[in-house]
Amino acid sequence: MRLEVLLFAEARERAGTDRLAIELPDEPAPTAGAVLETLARQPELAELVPRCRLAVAHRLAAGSDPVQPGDELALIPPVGGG
Amino acid sequence: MRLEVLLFAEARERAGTDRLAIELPDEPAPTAGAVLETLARQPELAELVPRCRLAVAHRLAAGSDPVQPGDELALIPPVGGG
Amino acid sequence: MDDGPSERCWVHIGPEPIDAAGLLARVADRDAGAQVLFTGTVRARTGGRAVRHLEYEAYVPMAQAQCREIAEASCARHGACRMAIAHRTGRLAIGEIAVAIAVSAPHRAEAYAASREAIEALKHEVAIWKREVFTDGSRWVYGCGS
Amino acid sequence: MDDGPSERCWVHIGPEPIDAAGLLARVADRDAGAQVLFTGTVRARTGGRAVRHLEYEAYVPMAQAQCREIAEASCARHGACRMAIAHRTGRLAIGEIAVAIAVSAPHRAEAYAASREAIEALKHEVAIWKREVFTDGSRWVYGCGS
Repeated sequence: MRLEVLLFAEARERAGTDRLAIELPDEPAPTAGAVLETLARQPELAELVPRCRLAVAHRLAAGSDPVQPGDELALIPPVGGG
Repeated sequence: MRLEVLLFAEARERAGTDRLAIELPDEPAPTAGAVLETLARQPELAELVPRCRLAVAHRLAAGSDPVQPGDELALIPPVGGG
Repeated sequence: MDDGPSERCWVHIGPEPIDAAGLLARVADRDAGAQVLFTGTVRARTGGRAVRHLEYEAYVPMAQAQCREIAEASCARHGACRMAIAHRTGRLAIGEIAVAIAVSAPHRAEAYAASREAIEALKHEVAIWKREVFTDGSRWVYGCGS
Repeated sequence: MDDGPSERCWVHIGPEPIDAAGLLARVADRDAGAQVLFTGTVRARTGGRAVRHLEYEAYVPMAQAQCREIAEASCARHGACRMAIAHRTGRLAIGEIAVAIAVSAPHRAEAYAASREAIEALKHEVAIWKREVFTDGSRWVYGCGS
């Protein structure tokens, strides 16, 4: 299946875009962890992704959480507001 | 010697005035403690003075601190600002 | 009664309404990354009784000197940049600000610590008295409150 | 992006300058005797380097939801009355307010505790990123800061 992932801050800068389309196999049912593994195979994100988490529908996901087309996915680098 | 003591809050209300004139012997040299003892002999203040302190020149005084004519003296009931 | 210009601390005790935003502006500092403003306001109820209003009385020159010492000591002990303290006197209605303390510091831990220390010292030590006026009587409030 | 009306908590994440006094007004409550306002501002120097400006980027709908959760949880845990949180995005000059948290509570201990908990959670968890821009380069700042 095709999924779109929003990118922010350092991830956005490294990738040179604020959203990436990725392809995952339909089986086994894709998870947040599988999305992160796929993103980590992008050369420009390889170094950063291990320090990131995935947000699904505005919430940080566990690696085993399921994702599906239509979910708003975002790669969340280490935060630093305030 | 004649000394004047400023009164505030409950002390002012009980005494019905915001300053009291008191007389102390010149010898031994009068102290903050002696001022408080004298004030405690005023019937309307007798109950309150044991819970008060004396301020001399805007500072809380120890009982043995000397006082002299011209010092600004004030009877300080328990405080409760804020 | 107002302090003159000061490097670090500013104090005001008087009957004028307290301008909390103005107090915050007084502690602006290029080296500060954190500001904490505390305001104490008149609650509608205390100890289960409906408050009509509060009355504050101060021994102004003494309270002024005490607040200045508290501000200087709190800044010095916690490495804060600037502190401003205002306490109102006279009759205050529900919701009005009785006391405000603004402090700036390089980092937030220092700003919170200095703010907390200053309000505790103010409530325990400064020559200011408070009377709660209810619909059916009044009383002087002693102790630090909370 | 703004919250709608709410009983207890209000959150705003966006590029507009933060009105600290307005935030304080949002937490007014007849049952509150204590308000604490925290503001985080841009320091002129960090780690010994002169800062030209800061840039904040937010994942707005997520940051908004996270701040609302933080505000609700901090109020509930400490018995606070109301909380308002604002975080600015975009380019900020020295001295400008990046984040502000206002809270009201019956008593001061609860107001300080809720305020401190909220700012710690915000800095550690919320989907907001900060870049420090120096005269000779820039960097993303990770970790909670201080």
